Amino acid sequence: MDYQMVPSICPYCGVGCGVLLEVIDGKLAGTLPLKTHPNNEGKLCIKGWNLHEHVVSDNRLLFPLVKEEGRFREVAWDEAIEISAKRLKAIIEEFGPDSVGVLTSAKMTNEANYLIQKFSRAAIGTNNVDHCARL
Amino acid sequence: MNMMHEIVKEWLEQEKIDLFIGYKVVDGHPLPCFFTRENIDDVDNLVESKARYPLEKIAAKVYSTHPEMKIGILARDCNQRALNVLYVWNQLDPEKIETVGINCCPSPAREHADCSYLEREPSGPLKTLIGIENNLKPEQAEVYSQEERFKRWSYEFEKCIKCYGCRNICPVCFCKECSLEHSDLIKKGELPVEIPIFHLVRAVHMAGRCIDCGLCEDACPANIPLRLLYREVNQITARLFDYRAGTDSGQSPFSILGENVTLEPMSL
Amino acid sequence: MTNSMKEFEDSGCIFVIGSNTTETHPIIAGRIMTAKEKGAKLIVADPRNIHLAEFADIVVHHRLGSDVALLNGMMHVIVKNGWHDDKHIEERTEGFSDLEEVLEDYTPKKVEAITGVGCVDIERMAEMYAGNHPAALLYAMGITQHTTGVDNVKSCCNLAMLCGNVGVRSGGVNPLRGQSNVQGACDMGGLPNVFPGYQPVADQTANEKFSNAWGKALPERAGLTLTDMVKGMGDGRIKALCVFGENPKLSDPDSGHLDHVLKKLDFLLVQDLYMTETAADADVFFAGASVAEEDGTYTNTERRCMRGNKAIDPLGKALPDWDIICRLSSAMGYAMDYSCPEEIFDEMTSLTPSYGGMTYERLGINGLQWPCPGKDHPGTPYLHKDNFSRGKGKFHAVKYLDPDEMPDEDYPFFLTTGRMFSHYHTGTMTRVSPHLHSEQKSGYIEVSPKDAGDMMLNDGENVRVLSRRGQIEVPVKITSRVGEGLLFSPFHFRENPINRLTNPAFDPIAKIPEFKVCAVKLEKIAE
Amino acid sequence: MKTDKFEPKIVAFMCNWCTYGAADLAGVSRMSYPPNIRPIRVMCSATVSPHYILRALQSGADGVFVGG
Amino acid sequence: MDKCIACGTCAQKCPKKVEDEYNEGLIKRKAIYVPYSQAVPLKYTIDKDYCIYFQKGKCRACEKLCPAKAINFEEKEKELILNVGSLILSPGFKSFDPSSYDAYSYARLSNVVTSMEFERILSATGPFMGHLSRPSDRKEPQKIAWIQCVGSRDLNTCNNGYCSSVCCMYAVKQTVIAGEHSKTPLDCAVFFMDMRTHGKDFDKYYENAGKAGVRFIRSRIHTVEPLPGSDDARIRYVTEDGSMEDEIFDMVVLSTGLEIDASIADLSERLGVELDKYRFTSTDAFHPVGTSIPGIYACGVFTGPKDIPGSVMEASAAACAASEKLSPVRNSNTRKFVAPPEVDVSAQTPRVGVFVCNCGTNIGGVVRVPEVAEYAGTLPNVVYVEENLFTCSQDTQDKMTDVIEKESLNRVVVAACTPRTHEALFQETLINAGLNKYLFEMANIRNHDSWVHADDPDAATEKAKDLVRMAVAKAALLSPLKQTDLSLSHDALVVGGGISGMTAALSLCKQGYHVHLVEKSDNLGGNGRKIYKTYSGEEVRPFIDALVKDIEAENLVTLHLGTSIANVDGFVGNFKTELKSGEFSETIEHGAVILATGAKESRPGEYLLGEHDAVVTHLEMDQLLRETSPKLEDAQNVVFIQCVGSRNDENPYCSKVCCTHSVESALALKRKNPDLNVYILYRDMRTYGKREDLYREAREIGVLFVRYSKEDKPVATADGEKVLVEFRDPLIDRRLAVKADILCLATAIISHRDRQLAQFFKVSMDSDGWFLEAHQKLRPVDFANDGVFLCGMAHYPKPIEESIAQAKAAASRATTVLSMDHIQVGGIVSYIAPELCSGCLGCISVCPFGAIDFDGEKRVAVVNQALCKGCGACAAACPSETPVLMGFNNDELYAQIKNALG
Repeated sequence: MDYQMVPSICPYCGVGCGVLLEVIDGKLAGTLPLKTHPNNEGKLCIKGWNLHEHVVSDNRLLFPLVKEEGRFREVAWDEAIEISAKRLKAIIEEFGPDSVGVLTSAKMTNEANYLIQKFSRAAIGTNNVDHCARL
Repeated sequence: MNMMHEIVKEWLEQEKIDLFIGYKVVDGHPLPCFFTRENIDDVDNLVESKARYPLEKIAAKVYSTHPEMKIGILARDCNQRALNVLYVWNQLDPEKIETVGINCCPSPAREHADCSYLEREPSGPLKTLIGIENNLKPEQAEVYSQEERFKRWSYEFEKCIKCYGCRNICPVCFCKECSLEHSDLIKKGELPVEIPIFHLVRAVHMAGRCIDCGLCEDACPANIPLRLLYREVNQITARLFDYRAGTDSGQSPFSILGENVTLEPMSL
Repeated sequence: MTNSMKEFEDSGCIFVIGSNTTETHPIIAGRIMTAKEKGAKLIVADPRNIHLAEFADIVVHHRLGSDVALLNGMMHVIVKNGWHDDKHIEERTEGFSDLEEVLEDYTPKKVEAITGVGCVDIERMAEMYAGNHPAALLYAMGITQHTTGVDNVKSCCNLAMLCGNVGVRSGGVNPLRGQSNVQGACDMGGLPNVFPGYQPVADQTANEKFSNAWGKALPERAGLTLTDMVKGMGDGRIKALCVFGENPKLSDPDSGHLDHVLKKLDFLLVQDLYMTETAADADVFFAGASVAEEDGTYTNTERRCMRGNKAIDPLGKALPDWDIICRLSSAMGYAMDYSCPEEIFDEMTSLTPSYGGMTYERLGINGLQWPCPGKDHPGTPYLHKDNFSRGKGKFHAVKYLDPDEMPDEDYPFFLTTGRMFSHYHTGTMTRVSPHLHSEQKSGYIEVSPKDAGDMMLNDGENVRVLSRRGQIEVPVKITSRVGEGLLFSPFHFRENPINRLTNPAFDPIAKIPEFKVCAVKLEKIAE
Repeated sequence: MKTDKFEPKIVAFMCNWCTYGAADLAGVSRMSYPPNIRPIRVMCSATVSPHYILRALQSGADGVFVGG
Repeated sequence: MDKCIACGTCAQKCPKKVEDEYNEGLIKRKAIYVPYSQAVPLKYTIDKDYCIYFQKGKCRACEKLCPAKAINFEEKEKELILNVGSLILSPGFKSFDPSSYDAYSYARLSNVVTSMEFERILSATGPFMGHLSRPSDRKEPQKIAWIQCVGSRDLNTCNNGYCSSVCCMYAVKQTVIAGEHSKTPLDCAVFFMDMRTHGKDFDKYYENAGKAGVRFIRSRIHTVEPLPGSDDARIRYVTEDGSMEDEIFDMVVLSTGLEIDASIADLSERLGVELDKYRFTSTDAFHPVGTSIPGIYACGVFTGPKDIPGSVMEASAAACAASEKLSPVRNSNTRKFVAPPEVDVSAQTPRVGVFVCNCGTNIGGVVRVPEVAEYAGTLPNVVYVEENLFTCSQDTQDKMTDVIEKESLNRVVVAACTPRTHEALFQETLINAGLNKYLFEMANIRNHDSWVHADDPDAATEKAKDLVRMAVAKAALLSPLKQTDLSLSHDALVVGGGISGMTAALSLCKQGYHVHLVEKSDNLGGNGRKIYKTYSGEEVRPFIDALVKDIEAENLVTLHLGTSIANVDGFVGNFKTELKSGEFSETIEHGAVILATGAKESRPGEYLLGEHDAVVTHLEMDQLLRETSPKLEDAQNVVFIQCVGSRNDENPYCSKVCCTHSVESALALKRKNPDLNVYILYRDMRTYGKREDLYREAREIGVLFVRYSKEDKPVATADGEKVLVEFRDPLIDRRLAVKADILCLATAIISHRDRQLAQFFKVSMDSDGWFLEAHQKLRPVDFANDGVFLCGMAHYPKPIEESIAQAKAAASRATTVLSMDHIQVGGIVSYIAPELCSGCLGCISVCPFGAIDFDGEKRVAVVNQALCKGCGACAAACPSETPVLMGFNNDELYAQIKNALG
């Protein structure tokens, strides 16, 4: 029997409410408001209260896929990464780095965003990087 | 190491309990935490915590998957009342629970008032004018005329943003399916919630069940005086059935309506 | 946001324009109600009769896209009555006379004609906003998602500066960010023209700094915005697209067009949690991690950078987002070998002055509000306390322009879009969440009782909605939340993809599409 | 119903085994009572949960009668 | 008769008024009439004796106006010849007619009424619609007197020497109800000799009435005089202390006795059935429903005065007695119905057909039916609407079947009369059309609308539309409900090997069922073994010996002596009971169970019982009598004390048999030794029914009866070998003392209070420890829990003949279960989805039928559909409304509520 309350941030709107993720035996079991968090002071909206549900949803896709002849196939990470790198490199080689666009995410962490723009600018070599702040 | 730490350690060591639910401070925030025999030194970090969480609800969650487990729990008066209610409704086995009591309570359900949970800030002027003050006692709310009362409560209900937090945090709400979410009973997908049925349905469910811990009101983003509402329905239950939730332990209010019932009709 | 959320509770006046706060930012709405109960005045300007309007001292329903006119009208009244803050204008701003000149023209009468808001209301709004200091102005996408989005924002700023509400506690101009880390994504340089911390790619010093730090020469020309990328995909300039955690097929305007251009790509890479509409078109799909499965920081609407902690291991074979990018980048020949997010964070802060003073340890649970330039800096609850970042605050003389598309005989209804309280963005996260899904299971279009009556529509009946760009079928919700001639529909629902109809015309500067206004017609579906 | 004065709308939950039958009998006996009641047959008054009463009042009933 | 729709038009138009005998002539009815409003079948009939056409050959108004063309003047009396195997006589009683009783002024004063008339006055369907009024001026009475024993216990003015058994209790009831009906405090005075409230819970009722202010005056009234110049009556009476009182009452109720009509004696004579001197049947105590002719049985008041539960028990017992002989031909004359296959509507959208009935002019005369029908057509999901003159007529049923098929209807709404009478008919039509019968809903636009709002057609029409809308809304949500057949065990379990248990077991065997008879002790017979004789004089022991012999010889009985019940599982039709006998344990399966666990004689520590050899109980006295003990030979004084341990705070009930028992013993003693002095100290002599003859006889041969009160009980002190009994004689107001050689105590009969047995079979006990039957009046041998039945003293103290009757009744009720091919479960029952149940046990506490069990492993509640009666209490009690009452679920109810309000 293992039980943890992990403080984290609600992934929905821009308020950034403090939440406690309830983990029982390694499984995400619930969400509680972090009562002492300055942003929400122990309150949450309906989305925050249910945030664990989107994580444990049966709809989650939990492995990389590659499309072949119009159909997805489950593959290992190495293969997925390799195929993607090869395809991107070929396109960059043929059409130049500005033929690639990158959309980063307003739902991902700062760290991931930082890496994605770094990836675009340094690995691909393009400033074609944007996200859906406007949408 | 204080006495609380000693007791908990002793219980864990003597296998009187398998785990203890209390609080521990993480980055300046007190968080609910489990203390176990394997991490017995961690017990030194056990604190009472000013922030209150529904520990007994967590215990019930544990019980539902690990019914064999013996659970110790840090219990304020409110936790103790909640435990009693959960025993009544078969959500926890009193045989499996040991409590370390903390003597405190701001609820009229108990008299003494040295609780870390203090009275709320006094309400702002507008709330006094058109809403219901959170600190009002039921008798004080009764001075409003029926119409006035309805208007004031409607104002309070109007603010609801339908987070369901009052229910989610409630230590004595355990249903797998909640009437508040029956779309035929209460309209869905709209704000404000359907007034007043949303809050009255919840109030009906709190009758004979609410232990006046105040967690709902703490969690309410709209500052609705829910405690007062539930105190009102609880008073009716006490008057009609002589049943006080959380303090009358051992029997469900349904069992009171047992084989020999003489109900004197009384006006509400 | 220039200010912090908690400060609103002490505002003298809160002016909410273009934000359905109780539904999209409920916790902020709670603060607004607290402020109100403590004595603050509340003004709500929204084309719809939103829930928050029930608590407002003044509610106006201005015509869609007429924000500049409304704000100019208020300012006209303020200036005419001398309610503006002379001292503040004198000491802290420039360009007032240009503004004054433009405002001259926006008499209440004229504004009434444009916005449909009565002269008296305009005057009362002006008086209330100017007379209850400090006044906080809150807005959201209702202000920005217009072809005149930038103008709208400028007008908001004009109003705030005019009354000395910038650089003060409990005042300010406060855009409410719609997604958990929009602020962070912008701060981190997830934009085509800037590096992290809004350091322009075209700025040589900045470019050099990053080139050196990253060990590679970096392009100096600003890249394409998303809106331009769509164009690029259409004309063949963009051959490959990497989409990390977005679902543009549902979130972009005129999504029918996007549908079409995505198919033209040579390579589409999508990283997400679910098989989204966009992911379905992908060549490769990466299974990312959810908020509960990775460590990292998020920056909220009040610029507070906070730590999210990993609660569980990524489910299945999913990987943390940063790990996937490292692997991909390394495979592309640009090695990234971070061992943990903290290492990435430290590199980022070393290159980003406004985050410069932050470390994981300092952030703790409460986080820090940028600017936080030094290790001892406590963070910044509200901006522009003493100075604007550019020195003096600039008034922009902004004139009202019509939205790109106005109703006409063929398409007689205004349509606006937005969110509802239990769903979020394209619904990918909320519609798989049983409690949220059960609250609202399908899309809908709000129709006023009058219009519904005229068209003999019943509540819940499917109706066809058409614009110049496409058509969808969607159930009718008859409600007085919208007035005659106005329709509203949320965009969370793939079965009723309202963005098939919206207008891709965008703001020339911000490149933000005009989601909030387009012209449509309704057709009853024959049985 | 007549418009000139207040006519309450009353929802009546009637137990199939007693009240409903009694109301039938009132008909058989040609008793006369005001037409403001809308009866709903239930199998026992015990099944009339507070929710029914709240729902009736929320839907616009002026009064609720539970017979059983 | 088939055509009559009971619209009542004929009675409205009939010009001939006749005294309404149902209302005791207090009002008039017409010559065409229904005898009373709950009549089954509800059909009008012509009273030939008064009908103008039959008397004068002219009129026939009813025929002209009948909308259903149901009147047939040509109908002739028919003689039917039925071949039957058995005959049961239950001719009922008539209330004694006090007209000839000049002393009570019944014929002279209209405000002197019989109890039967007063019943009608109190009834909501009575002459004054339940308003308490007196006949002379319809004023509300303020002061009412009841006079008991009018036409009972009386050999002077009539020949009714027996006690009518029921009058004390009904008088008490009438005082209470009259009090409730009266707007002002009502002064009720009951003049009685002995208060005979000996039935189950009766004494409590009596005590409560006294506490509520009803005056009970022990006095025999001789005259009721008119008070000149008013409608009031004067009563003179002697109080217990001998003083003469004079009171004026607004109304006097004569508690008239029960008697058998002379015409019944004629019938009996023709059948050859012997009657006793009071015209009741005469048989012995061991055959309470038998008559002198084999194959002819009797029940109800015909066998002796009795109340409703007694009559109901006897009725079942008579049925049982008849079935014992006829069981070989059970089910030989029945027909089986084969239904067409049921259409699966689960995937279909609702297609509702609405049939709006005019019911002749019953509905159509008030409600504008065409308007309602048109309105129905506009409602959602309605695809077909039809207006009928009589929706219930057979041709409409045939047509409805066609329409359902042609229009592919999958839900049917009939707007007509009441589902309580017609739902089954229409459901049958649905079955014939291949639809599940639960896809049907009725709108009651007649009984609840046109008939009660006849003066406001507009409002009635609006209400009809609302009712139709509500029904359609519910109908659209209806889903087919399944009923499944469960096989069952045809064996029975009888618990208790006393007279009741053995009787019940043998009855079941005679009907072909295998019985497990479980007796705790090592031999059969129970209390009966200790009883000497029945009140009618039969010796009990030979009877028991014969019973035991029959049981032992019966192949169909498996006897389990020295056995107790260790556990019970299952439910009606499928019980699994674990029997334990010493170390040995076995589990038997049975379909029904009869609890006949009896009761016991108490031994309270009063009056030197157990301390002095001269003090004995009833059963000990029986032993002395049977053994003709020398103790009796030498005795000079024998004292009986009644109500020892009964009718007190501990046991507030009457033990019922003791008064008769003491009188019997006294008579036996007196007959043996006429010189013996026998004293019976009593509180009320409760020698009910024909037992009154014994009481009279005892008095005649010199048994001394002295009344004592609860507050002033006799005192017994040891006096050597004798016991000195001191008591007060109220008539002479003196304390007396008797040196008794034998003091016999009528000790209370008390319950075994077997809570575990009650829990095993999910039945309840009342506060006195008696098992609580399903309904005290109408279901005296059933329990709320199906398949479990009750008889004998486990129910309440009772004499042997009543125990035998109840045992046979229980056997009869048990055969209703055992004789089924299968039990049908399902339909309107509750269902609990396990995934939604939180296991809070709330539903289990509120279920009155014990139909919900807790699955400890899954921690959820489970409904046993075989036990569920569909009350829906669980659905309302559950905090998450997880139990769904099928056919009346929340969605359906909410839809009705919503549509009730437009």
